[in-house]
Amino acid sequence: MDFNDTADEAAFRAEARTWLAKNARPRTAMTPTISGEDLTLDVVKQSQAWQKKKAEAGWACITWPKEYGGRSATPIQNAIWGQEQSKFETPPDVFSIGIGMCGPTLLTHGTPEQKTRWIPKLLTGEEIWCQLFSEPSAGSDLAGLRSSAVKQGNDWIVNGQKIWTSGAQICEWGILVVRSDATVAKHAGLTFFVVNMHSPGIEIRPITQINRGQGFNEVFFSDVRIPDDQRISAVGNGWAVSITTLMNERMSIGSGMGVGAIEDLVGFVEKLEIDGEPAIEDRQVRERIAEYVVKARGLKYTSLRTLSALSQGKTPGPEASMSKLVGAVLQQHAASFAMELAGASSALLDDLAPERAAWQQRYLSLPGLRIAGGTDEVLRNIIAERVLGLPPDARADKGISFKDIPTGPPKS
Amino acid sequence: MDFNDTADEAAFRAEARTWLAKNARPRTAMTPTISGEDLTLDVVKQSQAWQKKKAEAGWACITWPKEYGGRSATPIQNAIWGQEQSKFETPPDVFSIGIGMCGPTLLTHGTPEQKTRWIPKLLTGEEIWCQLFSEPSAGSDLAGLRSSAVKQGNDWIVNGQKIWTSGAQICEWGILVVRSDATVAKHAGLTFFVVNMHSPGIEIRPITQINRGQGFNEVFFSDVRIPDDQRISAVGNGWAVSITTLMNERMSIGSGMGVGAIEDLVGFVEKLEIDGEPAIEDRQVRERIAEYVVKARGLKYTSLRTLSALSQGKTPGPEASMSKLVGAVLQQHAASFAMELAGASSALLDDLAPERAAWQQRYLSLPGLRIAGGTDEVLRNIIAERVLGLPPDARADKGISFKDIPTGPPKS
Amino acid sequence: MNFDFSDEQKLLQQTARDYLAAHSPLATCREILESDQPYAASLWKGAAEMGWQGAVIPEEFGGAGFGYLELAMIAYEVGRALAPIPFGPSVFVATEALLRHGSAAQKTAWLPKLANGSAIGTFALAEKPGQNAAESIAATVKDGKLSGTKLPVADGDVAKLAVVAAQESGATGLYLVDLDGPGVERKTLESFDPSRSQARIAFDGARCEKLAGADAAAIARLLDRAAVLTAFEQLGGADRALEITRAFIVGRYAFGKPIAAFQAIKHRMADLWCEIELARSNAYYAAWALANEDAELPVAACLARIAASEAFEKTTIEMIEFHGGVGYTWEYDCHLFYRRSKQLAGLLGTPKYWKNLLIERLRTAKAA
Amino acid sequence: MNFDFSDEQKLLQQTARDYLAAHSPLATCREILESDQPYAASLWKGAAEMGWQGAVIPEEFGGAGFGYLELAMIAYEVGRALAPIPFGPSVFVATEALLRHGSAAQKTAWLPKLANGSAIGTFALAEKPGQNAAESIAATVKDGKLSGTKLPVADGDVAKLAVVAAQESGATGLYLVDLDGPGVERKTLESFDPSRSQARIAFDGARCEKLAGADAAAIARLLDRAAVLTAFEQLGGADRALEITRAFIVGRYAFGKPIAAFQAIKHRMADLWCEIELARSNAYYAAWALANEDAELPVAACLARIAASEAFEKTTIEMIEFHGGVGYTWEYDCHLFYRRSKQLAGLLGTPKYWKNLLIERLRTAKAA
Repeated sequence: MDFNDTADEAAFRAEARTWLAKNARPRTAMTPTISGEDLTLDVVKQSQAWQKKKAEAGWACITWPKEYGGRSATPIQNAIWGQEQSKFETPPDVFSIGIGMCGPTLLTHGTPEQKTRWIPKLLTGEEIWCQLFSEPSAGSDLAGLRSSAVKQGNDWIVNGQKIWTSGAQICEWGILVVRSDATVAKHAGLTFFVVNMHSPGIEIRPITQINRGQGFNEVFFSDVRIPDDQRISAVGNGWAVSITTLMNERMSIGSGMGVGAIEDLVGFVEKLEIDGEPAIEDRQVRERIAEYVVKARGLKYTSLRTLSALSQGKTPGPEASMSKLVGAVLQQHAASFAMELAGASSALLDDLAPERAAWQQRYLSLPGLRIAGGTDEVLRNIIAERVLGLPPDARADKGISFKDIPTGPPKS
Repeated sequence: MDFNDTADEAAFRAEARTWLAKNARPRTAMTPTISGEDLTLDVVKQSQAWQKKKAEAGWACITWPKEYGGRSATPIQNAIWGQEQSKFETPPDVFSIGIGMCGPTLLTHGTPEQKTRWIPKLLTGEEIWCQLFSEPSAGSDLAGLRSSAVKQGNDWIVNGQKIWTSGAQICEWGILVVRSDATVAKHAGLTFFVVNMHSPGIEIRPITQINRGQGFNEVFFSDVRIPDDQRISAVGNGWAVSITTLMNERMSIGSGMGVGAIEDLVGFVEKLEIDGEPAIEDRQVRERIAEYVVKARGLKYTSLRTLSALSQGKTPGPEASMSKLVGAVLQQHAASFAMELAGASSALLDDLAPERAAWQQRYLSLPGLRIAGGTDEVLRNIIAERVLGLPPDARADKGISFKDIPTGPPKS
Repeated sequence: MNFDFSDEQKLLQQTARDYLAAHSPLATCREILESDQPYAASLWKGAAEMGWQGAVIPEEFGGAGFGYLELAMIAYEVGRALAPIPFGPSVFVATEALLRHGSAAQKTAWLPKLANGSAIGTFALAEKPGQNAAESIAATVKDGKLSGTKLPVADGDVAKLAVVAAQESGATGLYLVDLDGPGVERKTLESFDPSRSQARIAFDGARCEKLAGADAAAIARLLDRAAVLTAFEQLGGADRALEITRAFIVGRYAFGKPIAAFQAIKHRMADLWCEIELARSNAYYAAWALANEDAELPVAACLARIAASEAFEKTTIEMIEFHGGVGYTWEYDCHLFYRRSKQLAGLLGTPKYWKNLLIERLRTAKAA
Repeated sequence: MNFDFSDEQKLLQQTARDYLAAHSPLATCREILESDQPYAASLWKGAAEMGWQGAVIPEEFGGAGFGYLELAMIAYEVGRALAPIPFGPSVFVATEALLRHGSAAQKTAWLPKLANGSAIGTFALAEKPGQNAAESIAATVKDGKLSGTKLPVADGDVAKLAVVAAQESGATGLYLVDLDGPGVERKTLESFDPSRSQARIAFDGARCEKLAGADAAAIARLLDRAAVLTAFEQLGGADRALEITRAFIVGRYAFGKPIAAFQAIKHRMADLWCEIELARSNAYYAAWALANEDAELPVAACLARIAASEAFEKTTIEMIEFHGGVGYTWEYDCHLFYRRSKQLAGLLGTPKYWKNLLIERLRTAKAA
């Protein structure tokens, strides 16, 4: 057990740090990026510029194969790069979906032609990608999606509605899973595509979140044409491809989450007085925060264990599911607790509130985090079934064709 | 809204108090009766004597009809009687099952002959009753029971095993539900009997609990004969009869539970020092106890609301289920917390531990309370389905005959 | 013994519910949330016509002369509707303060206006984060002039009358201030629940009148009474949130069945129901103690306040989670409840504050 | 970077597991629980032959000369097996105290006996309920004589050597006492977990030797080290309890399917798994800090201790609940875990104590 870099790791870290020092300013204050920020075009340009700079120097998507512009780096090297980059001021990341989910999915399931066609521009940031999976009636039950694709000559005609698509307005491409056959079992009738977001028939409407953010969109498809060469993997194999995306999604949402915000509580209560007494001397405050910190640190060290496993060539388990499951609830509780400590001021979303209402903002963003990329309930099922090997739920949608699955209360 | 007695209630209370004052000593110390006490014959005799005395004066089972020895009292009067009796030293009660469950079941489903035959001696305490419902393979899923009854002439021949029978050794009679037909759906094949516990073929083995108590028994039936006139309600109607018993059981286990023990915590931490400081000044201690008290008081006031409902002729809802669900977990947490406060002494079951290890004893008895008369999980289902009207679980045992229901992992 | 509201009281409650169903659907709350209006003025007027603001104000002062059980029922319905009106601070605190400590002149001057809604009252105690108790405040009164800054003051931007906690020659007291008078500077603040407004009020030698006998102990008693009534408002919100959630999960299908059929959701719904029922029982008990000026009121108020605050918050958190993605959208109403639960928990001292008070009071009760 | 145990360490662990599977099935724990024997003497001897008691004792003193990561693995397996031997107090505390503060003579006198198991060590700090820190103790040493009563002392009735916390001329220190010497009166007490024995020890001018440099700060450091190793023992117990529960709910059928198929149980099993994984990660981190004498040890020890204690207790509570009725019987093994989790949580200061310590140490770390 050793937390220190090996000679190779140390060399790699030095190389990364040197390049970063030359190309970015050291980070001053921790600026927590709240989920669902609005994307200004300016932000997008900065983000693309930074991505391009990294790509040219070989520091973009470093775990990806050299042939596509990566450097075939190890997971450890990737973690080291992440640690070093986090010490510098970098523009908000508009590539998390493309690089975190779309890229890995294409690399796993795409043909060589498809990889050569899309990966390089994805990696350089020239083209931004989004994900078109969830539907109003298919959230946790993604495989219950209803958007349809019908083959017409060499094209597919897609109709339906997608939802929760981040940054759809700024994207060139999206990964899309739709139903190509409603007469077979639900998981068997799906097919996976790459769709150009400028295709005729696509309409994008932003969704306003409860925290007033507009990070997500509804995307409507009316007779959208997708050439067959943009199909990923075989017809009817869409579910398998989607799973690859979802595993990567949970890993990126879950990874090393919330630890910072939790330990901020210590600083918060050091400054705060409750009815004239220092909050930090209040044992209920101390013990509650201690309980939060224990969980937050546990998550942090778990991600290090995962990294060790990766570096030993093991495939990542559902630790990422745990990280999101535990981390999101933990942060919501912590935000609620901080608000309670603030007393009447918790009713403010004003700069006059403690920490300029940062805890209130978190309390408004975290419910989304508990839902995005798999609700708490979905994640518990995953852990129970995949880790503990417990039996699946009794299913009402097994062994019948999709069109016969109940989708609402019986009409009476 | 009025907590004071009406004139009638006041008069009744006075009458009860007068009689109690003449026949019992005022209670000095609160002696919490821990579930699963061993029953010595001496205890039984005392209990029977007290019951007899009450019966002769018309103070036994006062809500039961006059014709069977009760006084057709109202629920409010019953509550007043309970409040007054609790102020006096009375012997441990060995009739809770008979009076709390068996009696009401007979009064609801028995024939006039059956009532005349059994109720009076049950009421006077001359005959003690027990309940024979659960089986090793049928706990939460009571209707999955396998003990069988086969008609032979005018008798039924019963074989099988029952478990969790309180006080079986000292009982004259037991209420018994068994399967009379395994070829129909599980709930349809049950029949309800009264069985004499001295019948040939009955063997009783005490069960030792984790707190070393022996309140429960296993009861084995080998070709036990039960005359048909001891059958309660129709053949195949056993489930409906059992439900009556179970509702009464939950009400008696749940009612007004744990409030005392919880508020004892205040006194406990007033005496205790933690590392030289008074525990009562520790805000974590205060707030934790406050949270417990809020729940305990909520339960207490809920039972009063139930009483009001009863007195207005409404049938009791699932409040009793809530009372047991919330109360048992609450007490387990409180016991665990008290042990933590005691520090290293929590590892003692010795008189040298605080409160002579009363909290440790509670921690060892409460898991049983969470299971007896319906596990937490069963109670949550009851509340979800009966109160909130949520849909039932997907059932794997519906619409098939009992013998075809899976009872274990597939043999491979 | 009868631990329930009377048929008359239930009838009054039904009338209130019908009125709010017609005049304050959730769309009304949302309208205030999304607009710059601080509160629903027409609803406020209507409520006054129903006699709600003046519920416990004697008829001689233009009130309805109801009792506290009736007011509790009204509070419950106001909570159920998430009514966007400055009800609690005006009715539960300001009005109460006048009724218990106002001189004949003060009552005559203010109660009729509070009753008919032409004046809104509020309560100003906290001056900075973490302040729940009146003891530690800094605002001072000298020669009938009040100075100090209160932050935040619920409805402070729309109120006409403020009941302000301040120190005068070392003693804590309550003072009436006409907020339209000189020496008062108000600033509207961004509210966590924009359907209820918040303000900062700076007093610079503002004219004020002392409320007789409103010392620290009296302030505590006043907060007890307000806490009981607020508990009913919170309880109403929790009940409504649970009902909406129940309806949603029964109609929402996943994996071929209603999501309400999944134990993961069923059992947590059952837990929420228990939580709310316990809060209801505690609130009823406290209402009885309030209506009867019973010695149990101080303890009962703590129980009601703590239980209702936590039941409401837990319900709103699960409400969003069980709704899934749509529950996180501005378009759905979940966040109206999510915001309101925090807004009400922040008034009158936090649950944490009341928990410590509860233990203090239980000790006193035991010692007595 | 490698945050995992080495293959050699895992091999050692497997050897320990195999040995305990053969010599300490749960029946062995039950045997001690039900008999008057204070511990499993033959198992204790066997463990010594495996080199466990002397794991970190240098070979010159008859130890195996392993490192702390190896000892952590052994502690984990001892916990998994609920081994009924006086392991922790002797190996994690008494032995550690000697290694860090013993003179050459003291080491020579005691370490070989502790290593070969011929002497059992223990640690005596608490004198009354609620005592976790050494600061508030009353036992005193004067002219090499110790007086005072320790209550309770884990394994105090079977130990030969006690490391006793006491005051000498106003300063807290640690002292070695031969419990078979004069002036020592021991009484076996009824134990909550009878597979581990408890005693009261009254010292009346008992001869004692000071451990050099074992001041209050040193005692805290000593407890940190013991807490990390105990966390592994607790983690082992939690893992085993979860495994047994998992096997049971998969085989137990109700309503026509395994009860493990009900979300009410599935999801709580998932929560337990998370709880245990977080405890494991905290324990691993603390083990690394311990093995490397890293400056993070004080914080890491708190994290490991708190997480492991709570994960173990929660798991044992659910273990009984998910077993249903049989889980509440003496005959089933659930209560062995239920008891042990409380026994281990009571040693070395409660989680509550460590939580306050954690915040104190985080503040210091931030300030530094």
